[in-house]
Amino acid sequence: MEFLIETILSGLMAGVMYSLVALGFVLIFKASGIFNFAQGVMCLFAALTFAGIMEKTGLPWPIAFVMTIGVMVFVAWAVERFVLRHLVNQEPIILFMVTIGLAYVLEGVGDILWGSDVKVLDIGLPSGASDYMLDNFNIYVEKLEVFAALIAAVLVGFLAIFFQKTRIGRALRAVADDHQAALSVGISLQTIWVIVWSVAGFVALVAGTLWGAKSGVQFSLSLIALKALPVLILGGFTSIPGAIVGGLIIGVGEKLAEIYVGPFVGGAIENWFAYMLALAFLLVRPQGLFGERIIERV
Amino acid sequence: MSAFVEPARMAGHSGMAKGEVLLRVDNVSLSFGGVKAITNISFDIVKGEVRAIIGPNGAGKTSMLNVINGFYHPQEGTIAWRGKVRRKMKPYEAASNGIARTFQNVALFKGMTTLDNIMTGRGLKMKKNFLWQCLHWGPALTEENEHRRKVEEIIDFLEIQAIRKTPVGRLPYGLQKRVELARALAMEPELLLLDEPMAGMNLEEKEDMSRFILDVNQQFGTTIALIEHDMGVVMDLSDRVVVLDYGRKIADGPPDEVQASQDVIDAYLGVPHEH
Amino acid sequence: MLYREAGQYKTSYQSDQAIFPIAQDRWVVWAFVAFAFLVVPFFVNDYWTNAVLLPLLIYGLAALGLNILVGYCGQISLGTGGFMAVGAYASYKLMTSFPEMNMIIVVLLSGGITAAVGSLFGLPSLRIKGFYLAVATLAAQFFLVWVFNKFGWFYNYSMTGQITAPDREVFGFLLTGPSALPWVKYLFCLTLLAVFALIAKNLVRGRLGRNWMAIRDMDIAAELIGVRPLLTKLSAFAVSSFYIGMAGSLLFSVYLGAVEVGEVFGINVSFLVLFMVIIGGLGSIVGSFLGAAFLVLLPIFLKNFMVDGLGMLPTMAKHVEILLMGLLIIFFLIVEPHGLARLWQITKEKLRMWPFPY
Amino acid sequence: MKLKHLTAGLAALAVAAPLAATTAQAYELTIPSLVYRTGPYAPGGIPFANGYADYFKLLEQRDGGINGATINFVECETAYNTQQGVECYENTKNQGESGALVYQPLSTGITYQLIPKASVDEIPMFTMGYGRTSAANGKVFPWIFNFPGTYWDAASGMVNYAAAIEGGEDQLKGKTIALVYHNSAYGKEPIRTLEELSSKHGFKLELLPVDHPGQEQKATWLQIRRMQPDWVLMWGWGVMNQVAVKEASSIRFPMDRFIGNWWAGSEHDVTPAGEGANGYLSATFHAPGADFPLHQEILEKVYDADMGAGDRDRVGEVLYNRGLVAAVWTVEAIRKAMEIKGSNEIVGKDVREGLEALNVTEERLGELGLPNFTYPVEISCAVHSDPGTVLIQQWDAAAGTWRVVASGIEPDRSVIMPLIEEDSAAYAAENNITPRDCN
Repeated sequence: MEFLIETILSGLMAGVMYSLVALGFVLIFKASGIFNFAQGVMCLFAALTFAGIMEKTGLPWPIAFVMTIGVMVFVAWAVERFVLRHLVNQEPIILFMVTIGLAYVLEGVGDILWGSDVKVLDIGLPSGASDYMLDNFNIYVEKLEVFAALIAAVLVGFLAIFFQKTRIGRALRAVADDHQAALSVGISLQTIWVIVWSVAGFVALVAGTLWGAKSGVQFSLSLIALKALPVLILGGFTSIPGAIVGGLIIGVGEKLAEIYVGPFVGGAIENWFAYMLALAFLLVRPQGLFGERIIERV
Repeated sequence: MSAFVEPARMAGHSGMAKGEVLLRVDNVSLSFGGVKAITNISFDIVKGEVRAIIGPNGAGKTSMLNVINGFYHPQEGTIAWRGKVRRKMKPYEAASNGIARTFQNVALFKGMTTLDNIMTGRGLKMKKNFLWQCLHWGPALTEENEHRRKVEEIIDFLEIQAIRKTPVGRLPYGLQKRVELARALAMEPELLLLDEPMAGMNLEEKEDMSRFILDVNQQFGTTIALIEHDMGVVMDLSDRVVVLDYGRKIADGPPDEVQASQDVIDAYLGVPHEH
Repeated sequence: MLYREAGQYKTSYQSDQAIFPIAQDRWVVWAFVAFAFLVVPFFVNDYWTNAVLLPLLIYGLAALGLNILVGYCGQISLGTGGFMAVGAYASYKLMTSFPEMNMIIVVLLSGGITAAVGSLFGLPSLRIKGFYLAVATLAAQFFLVWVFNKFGWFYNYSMTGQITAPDREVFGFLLTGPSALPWVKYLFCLTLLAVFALIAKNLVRGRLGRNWMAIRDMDIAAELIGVRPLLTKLSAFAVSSFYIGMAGSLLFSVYLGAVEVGEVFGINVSFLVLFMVIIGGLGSIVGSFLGAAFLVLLPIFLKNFMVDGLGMLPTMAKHVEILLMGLLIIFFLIVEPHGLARLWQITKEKLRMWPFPY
Repeated sequence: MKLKHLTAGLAALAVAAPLAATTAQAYELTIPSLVYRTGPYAPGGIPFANGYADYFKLLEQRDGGINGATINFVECETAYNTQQGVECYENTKNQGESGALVYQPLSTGITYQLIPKASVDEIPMFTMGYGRTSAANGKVFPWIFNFPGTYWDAASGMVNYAAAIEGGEDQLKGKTIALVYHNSAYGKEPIRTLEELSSKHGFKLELLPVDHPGQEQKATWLQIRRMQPDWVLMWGWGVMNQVAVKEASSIRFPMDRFIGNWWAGSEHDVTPAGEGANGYLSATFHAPGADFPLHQEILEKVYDADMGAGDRDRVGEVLYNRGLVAAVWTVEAIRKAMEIKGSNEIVGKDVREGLEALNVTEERLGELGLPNFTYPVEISCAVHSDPGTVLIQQWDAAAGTWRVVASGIEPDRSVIMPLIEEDSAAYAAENNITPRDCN
């Protein structure tokens, strides 16, 4: 029983870590309809820059963090200025392809600037098992992941306020609903894209930092995008709550599968199981758990 | 009219005589999540006629066409096609039974040329199997050419020779409508459903389209059911008219009779409903 | 002035529908084919075959297959790597179980087996669309790789799970294994590619191809004119997987000779082939080849240019290569979102006007 | 013959002859180095590549080459990708007068792909402690050398170390040993041996695969927490190592009961886990650190001249030393080949002879500046992997260094040799190879 609780808890925590990555995808898809394949590489790039600045300059981490945010805003600006602006109203698959090009560029720039070695990101994040839980309940909870869950909660709260209460946030929602309408109320699409990509860059920095604290910052960070994709389709491409709930479902589902089913089929099933789980959900709800319903008309 | 067209050959394949009931809708109701789109509607379409379905916006006309060709499945009521009652039918089954249609908002295959769009209409009539298609040779080539000839006849008939190889996405709206009609005609349908064939057209285009519709009806003997807003057009073209309002049938009969009906006048003038 | 279609009258529907309706195009293509078949085989060496031509031909075949699915039928798939693995393992099992079997049969059967698997994973496409489908096909990718890694039967219970292609002949010439001559491998792949490119062209200009495109452009309207969505989508999955399976089979048996499933048929291959299709041009046979050429040849070219030409360190050259690839992808998409094929077409149209553009 | 000639037109096709300058200078030895300094495994590839490169640079600087022949060191980036590896191989194999002398493919995938090719092209492969274990059978694989030890030696050595700590082989009975492995050909290598050893010693073997890349291993470590194994062995690579070490410390698994193989035991594998990694063990076959005369020489002659391949302070890292020792053995084989041939104008075929006759004694290691660095190696025609002896090193987090805690652990070759016979016989049968006759 304890073990089951432990498994579920670990699943939930892992799920939150996936959600953090998925959030970035959702933000950009919601505001511009772009399936941003580069999100994973953005996590890597942000974390690399963060770790790289600290390593090269020896600055304390809050300053490096702010500087990295600056870099991510610059990336967002450059993406809008040099790429998206020239591709307004293109088909989704073309925009998807462009983000793949972007992923290459960010990877190349990251490598050239900071090298391909593992960087240790030591900014005093909590890590290791929670003594309290382990001693009192014999349940293993990773402190880093509890911290990540808190961060995710704060982030989602922040995004909710941002979208609901601020003028820019409302404008973003308007864009998501209808580009033309948004233009007609006098909001510059360019500005909005820069903001959205900046926010997505910030989310990528947070996700990259947390994942990087776990494994060191290295190329493989970009591959966590593959963990976020099933979360994304399960939750729906356009829903922030979907990204969170989807993450939790995938996290718990894959851990239970790996631990309780895995041993009977030889293990290492969690990767494909996450996708199969998402696929099964899609067969019932083709637009994902919280995605907008697709209505077919003629 | 093209000299190639032999009306007898292009005519429907049912062998039904003119004047028999081709399609009968009985007490059909359709709702979406509690909202009724169509309530208890019955009418019939007779072989060889031009049947109009009219009514104000949101009266349920397009839904009615969607029910007829199987895109929507009514919760209540039945549809009898050539005397055979059916409840549920897939759209492609309707197509293979000889029901073709055009759409309110043009539903052409935008990435394909005019020619290819019309050729898709011939798909159901092409029988050569996959392996022959791989070879594109022998019987498959003969078949392809035969159907191409048919399509060229339709192209000539609708006078769209010049845009044969143009991707339809680049065509003006009026021509797109015409290509869509061509595609429906290529199916050699028994019943042709036209959803606002003249929407958004100028007067000249409307006249052309009206002429094509009448020609199709008279030359090929194709039964036509059409939805149209322009009352003038409807009165000129159609043999009988069904009037819908808020999903209910409020009149049914020859044009002049319907035009005189008080319910219809009220509906169009927007007199509030009594119930 | 040389490139004109004026004066070339079509006297039959057949010639009007020919693959290359313009005579100059036909000559160029025939010359190119003749060159590829009659001249190149005499000059290929190990480097050209193993490093350049084989990957080009094999990825060309895979891209062609995926283009049928994505470009013609509009169903995005990221399961290519997994399907190539099916082809590879099918041919390994066939080669080791039936040593006498002709390699042509092996490759075709591998394609057939992949087609069956592909259709199975195509089933969800009836309900799931767009990027949701794309991500869902990743389930196939991960699952298939896991299966081939896990079950010993697929790799004849070898201790490591690697598969190695034994020596097999085609018409008396050694085709697989380390001693196979470059020109045999090259001609075998070239012939398959040429034949199946022709078949693909025939399919897409016939009824099935029109049905695929109808589903791609507007699936509802297609259904209403009598196209059966499930059958049509599955046929696209099947044909596409057939091609991809053949490519996987060739990749394993002729090109690499030994593969490990997770490494060679991983998700990056799925993405790579999709890039080829999009960069080359969705819904274009030529585009598939242009895309494959772009993504196979350009990195090798850039690498050799930077390392040997500019004397850069290999590692720095690699980083710059990644960066340049990204920039070029973005650049080409901005210049022409419809791919290299459209760029090629525009060039030809300009050429047709030249020297009097108006 | 490279693609760039395409730009010069198809005429380049005819220019198949090497364009090397043929001035009557010293014979040039082409040493290809297939490296991966990019991609997901770059952190492991970089130090190895640096060590390999620095030794050849030292020879150039100090001796002007090897026995009077100059060195043409060709680095080629594979990104750990088989297809890029093929390009590198084909690109380098005919370079220069000598052609490529010996390959170190450094990736399991590329190794397997090249095993059949190398014998046809007559270029030996030195897959030092990786690749196909059964290639140790020189009768079936005359062109492949995988000394000083195979994965099966490592697995057996790790089990023997565990037995020693437990207080004898009989103490393993009833114990549980878990294997956490990269779910690939590489990771699956030791399973067969461990199964044999499990039935021999009576310990319980639990297998826990981790899929590439291995960033998320919660499920694996929860299972370990539940089954409480006495020992955990790991066959990991890339990010999997860092995450596993961190998870192990998080669930408070005793780190001195957790042994990684020799690709899961370098500095970057343990540093992200910080203090938690203290006590983590790993198998190896050479000493860590830069306290050897050779390292000092490299620092003086290469790094002081600003010609080092990497950072000065990373000379002496575990994987750097591995690259270094690979280069040392390679060069010794080349010298041997020259000795056998009586000339320095050798080609790949000769290097194979040299490898097969290789005998690097402790005395020789001392001369080379590596006293007590690794075990003496003596290769024979039949056995291409000797001695198989294993070292165990332990991570000291406070000092930030690896320390050797056990040495001279002999693998159980009575178990391993029959397995090698069996697997190589299967390979020979499948590929119609008649084993050579030798001892």
